Amino acid sequence: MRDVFLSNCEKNFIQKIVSEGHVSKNENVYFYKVFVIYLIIFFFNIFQRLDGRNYNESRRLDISFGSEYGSCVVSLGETKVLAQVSCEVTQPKQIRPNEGILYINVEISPMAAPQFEANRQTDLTVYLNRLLEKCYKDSKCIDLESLCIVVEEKVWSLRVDIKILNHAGNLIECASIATLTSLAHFKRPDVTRSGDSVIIHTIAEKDPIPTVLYHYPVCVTFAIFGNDILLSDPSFTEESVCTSSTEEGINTAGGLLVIGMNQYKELCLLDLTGAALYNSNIVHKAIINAADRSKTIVDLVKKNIVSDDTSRQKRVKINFSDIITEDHLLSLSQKDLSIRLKTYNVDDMRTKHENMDEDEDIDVKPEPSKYDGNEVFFILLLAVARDFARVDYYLSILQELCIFPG
Amino acid sequence: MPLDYRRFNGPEDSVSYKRFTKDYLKSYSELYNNLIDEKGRRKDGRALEEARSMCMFFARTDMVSQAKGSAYIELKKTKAVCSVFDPREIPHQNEFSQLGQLFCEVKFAPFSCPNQRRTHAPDADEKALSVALRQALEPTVCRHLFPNYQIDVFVYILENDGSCLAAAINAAGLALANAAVPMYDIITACSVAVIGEKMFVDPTEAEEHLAMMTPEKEGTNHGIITMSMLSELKQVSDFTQIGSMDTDCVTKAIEILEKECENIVPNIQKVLVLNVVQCIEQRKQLEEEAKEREQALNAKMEEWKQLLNSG
Amino acid sequence: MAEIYKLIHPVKYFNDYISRDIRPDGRKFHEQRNIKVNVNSLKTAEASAVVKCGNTTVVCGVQLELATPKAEEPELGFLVTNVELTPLCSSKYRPGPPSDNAQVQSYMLSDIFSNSKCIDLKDLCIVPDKLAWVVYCDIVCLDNDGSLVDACIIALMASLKTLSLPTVTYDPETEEIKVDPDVRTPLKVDGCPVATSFAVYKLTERNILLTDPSAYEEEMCGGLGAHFTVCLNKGLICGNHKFGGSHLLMENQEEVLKIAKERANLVVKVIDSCIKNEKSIDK
Amino acid sequence: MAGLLLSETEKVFILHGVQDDYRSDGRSNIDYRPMELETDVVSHASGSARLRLANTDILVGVKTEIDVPKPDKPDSGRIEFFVDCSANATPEFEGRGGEQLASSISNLMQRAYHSSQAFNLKQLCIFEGKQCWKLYIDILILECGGNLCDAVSLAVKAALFNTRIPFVKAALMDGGNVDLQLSDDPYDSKLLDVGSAPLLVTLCKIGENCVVDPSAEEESCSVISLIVGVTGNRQYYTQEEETDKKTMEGKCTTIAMHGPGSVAPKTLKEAINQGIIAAKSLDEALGQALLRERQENIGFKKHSYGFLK
Amino acid sequence: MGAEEKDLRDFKLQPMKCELNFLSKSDGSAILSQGDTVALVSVNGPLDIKSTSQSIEKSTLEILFCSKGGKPSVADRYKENVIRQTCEKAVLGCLYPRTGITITIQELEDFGGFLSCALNCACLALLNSGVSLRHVFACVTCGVDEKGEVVLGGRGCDTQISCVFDSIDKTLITCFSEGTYSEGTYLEAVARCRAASELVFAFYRDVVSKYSNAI
Repeated sequence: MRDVFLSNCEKNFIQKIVSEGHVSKNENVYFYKVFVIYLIIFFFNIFQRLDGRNYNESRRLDISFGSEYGSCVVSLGETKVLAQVSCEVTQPKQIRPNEGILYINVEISPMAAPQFEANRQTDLTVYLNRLLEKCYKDSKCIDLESLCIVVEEKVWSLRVDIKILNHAGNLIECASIATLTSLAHFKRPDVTRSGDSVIIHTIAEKDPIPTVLYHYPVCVTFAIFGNDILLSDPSFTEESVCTSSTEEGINTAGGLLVIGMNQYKELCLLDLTGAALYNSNIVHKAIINAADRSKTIVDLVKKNIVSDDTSRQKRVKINFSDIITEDHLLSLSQKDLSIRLKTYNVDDMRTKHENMDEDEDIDVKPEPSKYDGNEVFFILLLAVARDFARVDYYLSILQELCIFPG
Repeated sequence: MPLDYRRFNGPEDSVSYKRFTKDYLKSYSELYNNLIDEKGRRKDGRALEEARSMCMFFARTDMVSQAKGSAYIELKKTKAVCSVFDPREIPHQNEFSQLGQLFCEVKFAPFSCPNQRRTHAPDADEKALSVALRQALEPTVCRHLFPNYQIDVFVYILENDGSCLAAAINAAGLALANAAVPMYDIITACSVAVIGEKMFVDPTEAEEHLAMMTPEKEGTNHGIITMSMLSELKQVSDFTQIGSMDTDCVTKAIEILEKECENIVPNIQKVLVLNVVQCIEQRKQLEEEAKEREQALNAKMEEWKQLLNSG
Repeated sequence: MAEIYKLIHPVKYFNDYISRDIRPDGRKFHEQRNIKVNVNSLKTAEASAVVKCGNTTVVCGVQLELATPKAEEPELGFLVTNVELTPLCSSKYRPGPPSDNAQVQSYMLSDIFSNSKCIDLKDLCIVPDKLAWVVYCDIVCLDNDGSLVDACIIALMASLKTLSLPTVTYDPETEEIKVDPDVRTPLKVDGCPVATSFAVYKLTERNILLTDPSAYEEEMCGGLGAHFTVCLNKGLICGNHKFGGSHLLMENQEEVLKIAKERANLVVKVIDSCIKNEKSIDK
Repeated sequence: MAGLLLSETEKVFILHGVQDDYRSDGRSNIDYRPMELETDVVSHASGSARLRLANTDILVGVKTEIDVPKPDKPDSGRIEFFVDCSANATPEFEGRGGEQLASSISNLMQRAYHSSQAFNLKQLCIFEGKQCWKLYIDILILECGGNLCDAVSLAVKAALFNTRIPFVKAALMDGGNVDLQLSDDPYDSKLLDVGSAPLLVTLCKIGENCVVDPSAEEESCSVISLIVGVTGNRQYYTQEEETDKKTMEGKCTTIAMHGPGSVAPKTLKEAINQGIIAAKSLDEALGQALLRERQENIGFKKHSYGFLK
Repeated sequence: MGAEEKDLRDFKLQPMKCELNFLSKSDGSAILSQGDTVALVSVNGPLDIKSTSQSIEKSTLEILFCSKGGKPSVADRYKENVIRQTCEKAVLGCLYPRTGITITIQELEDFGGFLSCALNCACLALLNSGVSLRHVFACVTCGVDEKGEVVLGGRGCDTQISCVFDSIDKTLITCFSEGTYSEGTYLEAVARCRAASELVFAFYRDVVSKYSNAI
């Protein structure tokens, strides 16, 4: 299976919701065929993005640690990345005899998405690898000199393995958070030198040493729409829309913008494509946004590591099996959710719900969210949506619905 | 060198223990004296111009059951196996090629060389031998008979005690014949090592090693020549020389090799004839068995017929 | 005629034989092929063995090298086994790096070998943390006609049993190494693991076990690793492998173990008598 | 050569020309086409040369590095050849097309330089068993117009002639390590003795005769060619009149065959002789050109041309 | 069967935890923990693959095993082969000719018995993906302790025997072992694994019914 392509119709649609404040009646007709899409356009006034987020809103960030030091799974919405740091003693490079070595390796297996082939380097892999290298190696955030054991003979070589488990957009940000977290979390075995020989202590013998990080850089990604709209944390669809060009050439004003920044709001990396290349205003705007975002991310990462450390000291077993949750299993049906309304609260919902119950055919069911209790999900099953004949009826209900929120 | 993750690897810094033995480095003259005794005979008792083809030659076909044709050759200690497979379409080729192609690969077993362990990845030596083997075989195979197809010839050298290219060519010639690939002529090959005035026909590994070393006296000839011939057609299909020698020496070597290549032919012929005889015998036996079975069947049929007729 | 039949209807051809209680090569179900062993035929290797089980031919060559032991295990030497499936042994293999199949065979071999614990890696250490032997065992397949692992284990064990290590003197002051190849001590080998493969063929209502299957029989019974391999060392099982293929019933298993045991005894006898022969010739 | 189609009569014409030792472009059978050679074209390399023979364009750079000698040859240096057949030489090299040719050329060069009588590796030794020079010879094929082997060997010899190796003093320290002392003056360097370095001559068999330096048309008439590597003569490469007037006979350092055909033993012998004669004249011409070039260099009168400067 | 029932009471499998559809982009996925060992498996397919690896009779299984620490090794290929052969038997490949089914296994935590965990996880992921199966399979590992007693789960034992059984006849599909053991131990271990496989099948049923309730 090769790449998943978006239809022009889909592309245009997403363009429209993001870039225009409203959609005229005539254009509504253009999307009439795809009912769900039609709906969303109708609702454009109450949300800004397909999944109901604001321009500036990111998906939920979750970090969980494995049993070993330096292994973590980071999930940003549905995007999931596994990072593992390992270390070994090697000979240093000749030009830098007193520095350790940092090696970053990104792998995208068919697990991430079916279009990827096994054991094959794609452009995306190389691009991602290079970005992470720029962000963590070239920014000199790691004290490589502290990794030296014997000058010109023995140094620690750290290897960060990044495995993409699920590719649902914004890999760069997710992978960079994973890299940062695993590096910050990692502890290497202690070493003592006695004369010529070097003794490596196991973790049981001596407490391991954490890696020294001078600063915590994070890559933040923005999708650019219509020349001046910035979407933080773009989803897979948003990414593919803003980087592809449509036949009509509407989308020349799109592009991805990657900003690497540390918690002190210092810029470490800038990767521009598309509109960002010629529009300096948007870059400025993005940098301001990125500063806040990177601060929150780094704070979260630090907080997580600290709490992990304290629970480890209490000898609580930490293991990846903690990711598996029962309630997650029960809320599985939400995973295919395509539309989320933002400004709804449960009370509004209830009144409306009674309304809907009158008609059994309508399969709009509210359920408590696994993300946030106050928000409400709408599951619109496409099977019902295909029932074009009832379009007007749906519209009338939905119209009513949108009068309610303030 | 990146680590080969498809195999089990030993430690990176391992070295053969032979490097630490007393007689690892010997002087040139010492080595030379080791090769030849006072009577001018070589270590294994041969005269200088005597090849191993006469007494120390062993060859057989049908070595590998899974291959179309195969052969095994032993020149005293040098051992080579060769197998030939059915023609197959040339992979990754867009253009039509009028002539069939030969794909040759010569590989040394990791334990085939006395002093160092061979790496698994093909080294320059193996590549050069593969090219030379293809060069030697191309003129003898009727390549026009299988256009756009390729025949794979694989040679594996189990033990290298000199003249491995010659052994590889001889084995490949036998295997091709065994696989019933149409050929113009029997192909044979032989090599000679030149050290000064002396010519070691069909050299052993030690002789080859010395011939490749720099002689003490400036300007002496040294080197190795391998030549393969189509004996009936009197054509040289491959000629490789390395070292340093003057024209007279080369000319002389050519003459010796020409003779020697012809000497091997009867050996090869004998093996092939044996092969044919075996085939015929096998066929005969199979036919007889079939006949027996047919008779038995007929008898049974008769019985049934009688049974049917009777009731 | 028979060959064409085999080409066109490989399954039916096989079925015809099996349902008549005989195998295509004329063997009975539990009959194994002849085993021929020849040790020390290669002079360039420290120890070597050529093994033929029917048509399957493998050559094992052992080479010795010296290295510093791993920092984590300073008292252990190294023993590296690799199975090489050369392109010449079957048209299935192409030249180049080892295929997945070759890697699986290599792994199975080294797994069985390390499980049997017949060689103590401590014996291979000369000076702890400084110097140890590296024993490279390369097993080359010249002709693959089924039951490859069985033949490989025989070749490996036969060559290891003839292996002897030269004496090494190591000077801790100057770190100088001296090797005397004339004074040798034989390597201690404890026991002798022997593997026996069985192909399981599911004939309607009946599961048939074929001992020591040929390449064709293996293919018919499910391919790569689908046959059941039992490995015995001194009466103890040191590995059994079966991956997919036809189901194996409980009652078959006892039968399998019995045959494997008999064969293990036989193979050990073959190897020992072969080594004895070789030694008597040497003298 | 792809795209070159000759009719039978054209082939016969070429063949007759070769028979009469008068080829279609006016050369005799052992004549080369005109060549263009310049040395010291790459400032970063220790030695370099560029050679153009008809349409074949070759750039050779020599790099030196300090390395450990091979354990079985403790007193010699090392030399390695790398040939790069890039796709801009000819479209056929695209992808992995040039790889085989490249490895066969580098292999041929390695074999030709193997004998110490061709190139003495002992002059690269710094400290026996511990340190030696390693020469990396990078051969870049800029344009491929046939007869690559000959051109490569000429360019390599010229580049080696041009190579300067810094003087290094080596002293054994305790602990078995070698201390190297390099002079501060970058011009404090020595030249290599490359007089006897071999040249490769490709002899293309057309009809019963062999020709050197075949054109593309001639190449398509032949099924087999013979490559002979012949040692050079030191005399051609020094200005000093050697008192020892003994003319050194060219020796074969390597012989190989290329092409799908075969030859009779008699032709083989003749071809080898012919190759040695051709190599001798070629060697003499090369020596003169290189000496002249060096002379000009010393007097800063060198008129440099070519696209690389 | 009396003896076996007693065994069932005596032995407990390591606690198992599972989540289906863990990954949104894969056709089927499962994450499974057995004790402290955790595996993540994704199944994609049937989908279009290279023409060279297509088979006209059945769909081709492509197995990819990713260890946690990056570098591939020979042992990974072996594990891939075990999983491939076992799944090949279970998947009704003849329904999807000329296609490929990709199974990717990611190691998350290995505290022993990873291959057994990966096999069970692969089975759950196959169930989740909706690929037609002949039968489901369950892998159970037994350890042999110092006294020569057979222990289910067998964490920390040098000698381990793992068996895979199918859900229909409860016959042996795959088995592999570590260490040395006697014949009797082997037969006992196989019998115990077979009894314990019932528990695993029950667990499968539980997970799948919960999942289907959720939808």
